[in-house]
Amino acid sequence: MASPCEVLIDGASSAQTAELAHLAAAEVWRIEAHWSRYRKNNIVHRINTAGGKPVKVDEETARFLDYAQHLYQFSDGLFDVTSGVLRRIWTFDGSDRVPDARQIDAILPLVGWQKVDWQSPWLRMPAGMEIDFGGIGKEYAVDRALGLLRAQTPLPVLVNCGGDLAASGPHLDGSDWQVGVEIPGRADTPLMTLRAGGLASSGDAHRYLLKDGVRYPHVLDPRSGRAVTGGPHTVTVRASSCTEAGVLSTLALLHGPQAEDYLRSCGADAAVWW
Amino acid sequence: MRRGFLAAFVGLLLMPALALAAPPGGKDTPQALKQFAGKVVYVDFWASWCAPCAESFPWLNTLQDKYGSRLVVVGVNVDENQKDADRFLQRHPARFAILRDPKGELAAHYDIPGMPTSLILDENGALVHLHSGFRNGDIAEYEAAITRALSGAARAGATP
Amino acid sequence: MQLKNRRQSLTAATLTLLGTAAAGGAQADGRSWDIDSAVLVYSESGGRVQAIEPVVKGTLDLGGERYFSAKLVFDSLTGASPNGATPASTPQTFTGASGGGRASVTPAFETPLDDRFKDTRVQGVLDYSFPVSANGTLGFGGTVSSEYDFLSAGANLRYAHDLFQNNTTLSVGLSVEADQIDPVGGAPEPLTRVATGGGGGGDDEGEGEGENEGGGGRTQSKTVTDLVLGLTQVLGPRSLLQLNYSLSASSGYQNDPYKLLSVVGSDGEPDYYVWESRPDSRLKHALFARYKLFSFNRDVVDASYRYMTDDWGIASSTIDLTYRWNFAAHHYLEPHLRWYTQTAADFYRVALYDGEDQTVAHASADPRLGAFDAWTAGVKLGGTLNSGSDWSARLEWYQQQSKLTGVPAQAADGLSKFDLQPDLSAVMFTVGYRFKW
Amino acid sequence: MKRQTLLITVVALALSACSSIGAKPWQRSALARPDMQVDADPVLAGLDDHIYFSKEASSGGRGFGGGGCGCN
Repeated sequence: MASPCEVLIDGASSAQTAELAHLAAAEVWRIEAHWSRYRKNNIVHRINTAGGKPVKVDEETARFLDYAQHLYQFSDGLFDVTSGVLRRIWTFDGSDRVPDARQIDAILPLVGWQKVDWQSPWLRMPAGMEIDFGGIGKEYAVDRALGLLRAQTPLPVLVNCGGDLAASGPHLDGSDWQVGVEIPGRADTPLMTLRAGGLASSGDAHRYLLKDGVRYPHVLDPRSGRAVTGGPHTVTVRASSCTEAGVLSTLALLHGPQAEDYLRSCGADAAVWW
Repeated sequence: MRRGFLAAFVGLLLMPALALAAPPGGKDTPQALKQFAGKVVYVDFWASWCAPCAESFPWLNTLQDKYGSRLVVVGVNVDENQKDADRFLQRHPARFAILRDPKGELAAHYDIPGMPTSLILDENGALVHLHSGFRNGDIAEYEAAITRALSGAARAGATP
Repeated sequence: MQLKNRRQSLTAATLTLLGTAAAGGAQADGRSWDIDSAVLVYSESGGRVQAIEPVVKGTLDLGGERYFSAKLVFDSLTGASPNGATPASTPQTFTGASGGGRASVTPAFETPLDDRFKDTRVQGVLDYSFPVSANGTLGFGGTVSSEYDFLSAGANLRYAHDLFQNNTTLSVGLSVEADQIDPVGGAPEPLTRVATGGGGGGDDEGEGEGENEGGGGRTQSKTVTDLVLGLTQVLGPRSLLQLNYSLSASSGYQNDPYKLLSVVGSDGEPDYYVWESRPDSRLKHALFARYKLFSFNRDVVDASYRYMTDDWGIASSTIDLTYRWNFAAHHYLEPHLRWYTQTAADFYRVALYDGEDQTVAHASADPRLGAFDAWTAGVKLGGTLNSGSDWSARLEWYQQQSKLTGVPAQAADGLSKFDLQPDLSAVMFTVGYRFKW
Repeated sequence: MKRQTLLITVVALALSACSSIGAKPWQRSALARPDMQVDADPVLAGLDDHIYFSKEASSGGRGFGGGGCGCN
């Protein structure tokens, strides 16, 4: 959630925009504080340090875990909130230190949503496992922020956190929002239009490993513990919400070379850059 | 005297009739809708004081997701003052374009028979469908009309 | 899972996560009742009638313009109302029939009242209306009203048709009501002498013959049929006009079993009393016109005129004006002025002269059938709470000025020493509360 | 006979005139207001009708006139 967020309101005064931007920022920071794994005093920390004991979660986290459960089934295990521990063996610093099979086999027992006992609102996770909402936490925050602003003004609003964004409706004159998509290694930023709903991009833009000419992007298959290679650089999806767009773009990347077939099978409104 | 009185009475009744004869509305696309040329447009006339209009918004909001960019949904608001429209939109958010028509020029152009009234314009702005009122039970009919209009557009090779 | 609905399940799950799904489906068409309740407190000056009338009405929107409503009215009346007799120079004694057998003594020079008057009435109304076509609405309803000496049951049927894009509405309504009257002690024979028992006014040698203890006949009944033809015409975006013609035919027992008349000598003093007598049918025609205007883009002017005439010789005019000043977004002040005048029934008499009770066909001294003007002036304050429910409070004064008619010429001088028709004035206070349940 | 035809023509003219007097469907903002409805406050109207029915000789006009009470 490190990327900066911006709020655009069509036809609002700068004072009103500033006020609503502050409201949106507060919501994004609230969710950041609530679920960031870098903080010591939030629910994720309590879950990850429960050592196998059951933890009672709050209503919002419970809803998110229900969603995680649904995504795990929807993606046949590709989307797994317990895959965070893989970062212990994978550090995407542009170097060539790709973990070997022995390291992967050692960490795999700590990955797998099916190992978690989730009976809302009680979560019991085997010791050593960790959950991480970073996968779609940012897109969820964008949607929540937009929801708050939409309740405050009927004017068209767009909330953008580092390229993941959501809009309440088209401009006052009925035209779509124009969104520039950053593609690493390309000078131009291709334009995509967004009328209403969410837009999210996933890609190996910033973090990857390079070994023997093979590019290992920061896209890890939780079932194999390995990076998915041969996939597109960037996938951008439009959907009814930023969260849904984020899920589809992440899953598309996780399908590597078959990214486009996967998107078509989901009927996703997407653009793929190889 | 009685005859004079009767003539006056009849005259009194006819006089307002002449003053209000509605100007004939031409069938070409009004200026405000020209910006959507090339797309199939679902126009919904609504107002804050019209109860069935509020019931139609949740369904109107799903149209954009359901038909994507092939369909433009436009809510034409005929409230005289903007404050009423804004208050309505606070309670019933619209995820589609809103056009203001405070003097009812667009409404008069199509001489809409009731509130709400929905029109479908094909990609060159011709009126292909009109229905007035909104009942949740008739949603299937409304969507059938949209699909017909869209397939009409697809057949004519209009840009998706 | 077939691919297409896999995607829909994802979209649905996401909306549930974001809570928008809940918001979207919020307006499940759960049935909700609109409850309209009010309490009226009516109080006449001079210890006359007091009434407290709570009402609650529930309307259920069944969707598709179909509405079911149920109304319950309670009405508790206390106090006294004139029994029809004229004042006398000496105290008068009446064995009131309306609430127990105790005799009541009216002091000299005062209007005799039937002060054993106590009544509790309960009325239930059910109604259902639904569209029968794109512009036609049918409604029917039933009502039952019961008090200790009166039972009434009625049914009505209404049809309204909208024309010219709802600018014109024609309506027709028919209502039939059957009333059953069981006076305490039976219905007295009209124009027969009232048994006074003990020192009635003046010396009444004629005691005994033709006397009637009031032990009259069996239960009495009457039926009332109403027909209303209506036209509501929108005159413009801010105003409308309503025109109604109503015909009301009532046949059967019309008398008020507790009302009587004094039979006076030329000195104006009562010799004896007879029970009142009214025709056994009544046909009323009424024309009603009402104009409503939304003015200053904020307030509502409501003006109406009613003209009524009937075959009892009564003609009345009513003018009703309210101005609703919406001085704030959710508050209004509504001053109200009403002017009413009516002529007397042909058979209305303040009193009868000796022997006239044998010659007149009908006679009644009920002030309601006399000639009078009446004023109502008041103000209503109301508002809407942020919960959406509405409250209102209304305070009104009602004043009747009677015009003396029906005085027998032979006793006019004698009677002139009495106040034959005391004016009536009353205060009405109503509070209302409407909410969704 | 002439009088009837005259009356009928007047009524027909009146009704046809009605067809153009009025408000267009989109101009009904004021007419849709609760306080502009013909039966704006039925419970209060019912209470008034009852009081005036029991104190005066006329009734109804706005709707049915039946009193449904002895009202003596």
